[in-house]
Amino acid sequence: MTYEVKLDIFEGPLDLLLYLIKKNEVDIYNIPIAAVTDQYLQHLEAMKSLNLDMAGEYLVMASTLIHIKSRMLLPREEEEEAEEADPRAELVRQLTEYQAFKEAALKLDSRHLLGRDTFKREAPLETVEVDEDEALVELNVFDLAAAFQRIVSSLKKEETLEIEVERMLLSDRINEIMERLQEEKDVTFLGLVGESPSRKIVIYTFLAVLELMKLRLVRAFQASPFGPIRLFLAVEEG
Amino acid sequence: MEDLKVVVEMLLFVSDVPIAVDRFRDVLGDVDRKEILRVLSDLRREYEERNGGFQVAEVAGGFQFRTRPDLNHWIRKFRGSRPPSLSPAALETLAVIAYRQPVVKADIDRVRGVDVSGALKRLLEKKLVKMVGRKDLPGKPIMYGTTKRFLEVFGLRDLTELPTLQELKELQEKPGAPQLPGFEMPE
Amino acid sequence: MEDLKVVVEMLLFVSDVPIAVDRFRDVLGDVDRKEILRVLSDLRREYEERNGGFQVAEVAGGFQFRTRPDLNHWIRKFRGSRPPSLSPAALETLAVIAYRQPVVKADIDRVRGVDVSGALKRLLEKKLVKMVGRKDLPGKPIMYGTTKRFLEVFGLRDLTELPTLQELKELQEKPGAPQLPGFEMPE
Repeated sequence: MTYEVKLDIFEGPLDLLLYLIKKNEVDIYNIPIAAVTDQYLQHLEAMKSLNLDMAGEYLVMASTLIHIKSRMLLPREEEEEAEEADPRAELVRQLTEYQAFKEAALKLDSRHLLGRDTFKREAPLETVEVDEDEALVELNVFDLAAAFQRIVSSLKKEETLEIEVERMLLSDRINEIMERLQEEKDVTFLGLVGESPSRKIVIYTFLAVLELMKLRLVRAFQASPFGPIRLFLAVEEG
Repeated sequence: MEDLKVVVEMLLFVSDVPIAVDRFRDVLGDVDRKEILRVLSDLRREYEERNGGFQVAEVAGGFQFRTRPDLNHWIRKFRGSRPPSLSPAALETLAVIAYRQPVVKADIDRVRGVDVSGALKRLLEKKLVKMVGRKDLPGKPIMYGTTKRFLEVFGLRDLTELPTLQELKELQEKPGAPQLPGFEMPE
Repeated sequence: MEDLKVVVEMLLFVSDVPIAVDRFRDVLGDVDRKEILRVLSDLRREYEERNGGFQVAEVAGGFQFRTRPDLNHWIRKFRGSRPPSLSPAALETLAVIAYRQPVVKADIDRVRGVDVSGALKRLLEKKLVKMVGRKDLPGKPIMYGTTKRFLEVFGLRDLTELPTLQELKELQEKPGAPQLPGFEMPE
């Protein structure tokens, strides 16, 4: 037996099975599982020989079919038969459910679709001034997520990192300075930022010192212009 | 022509989305709902009788002017564009979402027997479906539903207008499985 | 209504620019200029007599449907009552605020690479974002976050329901179907 093999036109294993059932003109509630399984595997073989991308779902279905086929072959005890459902039952349920939605999809497609069969006016009238000149988009939470994804991916690695560093709030820097001062009594600004500091550290340290001075927690002294800035804990002297 | 009718017609003409009666009331102020519905129904009949290039349609919970579907090839020729269409995969995915909403992706995958990621993404991009919440399951999966735009594109007044899902023996037998249209969509 | 007139009316309806007679002829094929002009003049007279919400106007060397200018204030009122919609710039700004809140303006500026003052102002006006506090920095810059209205508009119960970037990524088309290597067809 040879079958005309249709290849990449199926929407999945269920679609392929429905096609085989229709083609063989068999009852969906009483599928001749052996024959259908053979044909199903032939289709897969053909897809494979043409090196077509085959989704894993097709293979899962293949093993399901083989499993059902083997169970159908097993002799069953009579009382067992009464309790045990037809091994095909679950597959039939899946197929009929899928078929219902496939038909619903066709019905949807047969309607007069806006933009295909019927049209509305798209353009705003020129006689009325439109105050918002930007293109407007409808609100949708996935648009929001996509917008954020777009922004994040357009940032350079370095910049993304900076945002994270930013989170290392100023308060952290302030706490560090306070700890240092409690240990060392006095410390120079240069001592705080360390050797070859980054611009960022310098700025944050400076801002932290300003904040601490404003809060009257530290006092700063500078002996001469451009000389080292010395910091003391204000409370210690009080 | 009476004033209210003129204004209603004008708004129908300039709007890019169907206009609900409540939206008319927001704009027109203290006008009775019935008055607005009467005017809309008058306009609808007038355009129907006139049998011109466009008519008043009731879609997505509102009213909208639309061209006659039987002469659409002229518009396509005028615009020089090919008709946009949805792939069978997208249509099937949309059908499952429309009838089963709110539904999580795993359930759509199961019904269609394939991974629907690509189709789902296209439907989200076309704004035919949207996230409607999260299911109270481990991992809190996203639940999807159809949009107003879906109703507009498919010319449906509301979800109850969806053609009945062909009732199959197996589906009916399984309790609670088929979710028939009539489901109220959370906006 | 005769066919030519229906098609001409339909094209006038869908076009966003005035249509010249020659353009009509391009689309309609072998139709006499005079025929087209006659139909246009008929339509013009009809709509004038009808005195409805819009009329056929001859502008910029072509023909176009236009609403009656004396009733423009209704259109402005209608547009003003538009349901919330955002420009792409505002949406991006909102995205940064939603996912990074609480966040100061300087950070949004840097992330988006532009000054977001305008977009931020519109979001505040639409009550989608609000001030949620001040950052512990010199100058105490304002921190922004999203509002209850934001959750309503986007149909979210709380902020944890926002789709994660991972979820978004999972919907992207899978590269190549999973082909199981070495799978042997069973006999």
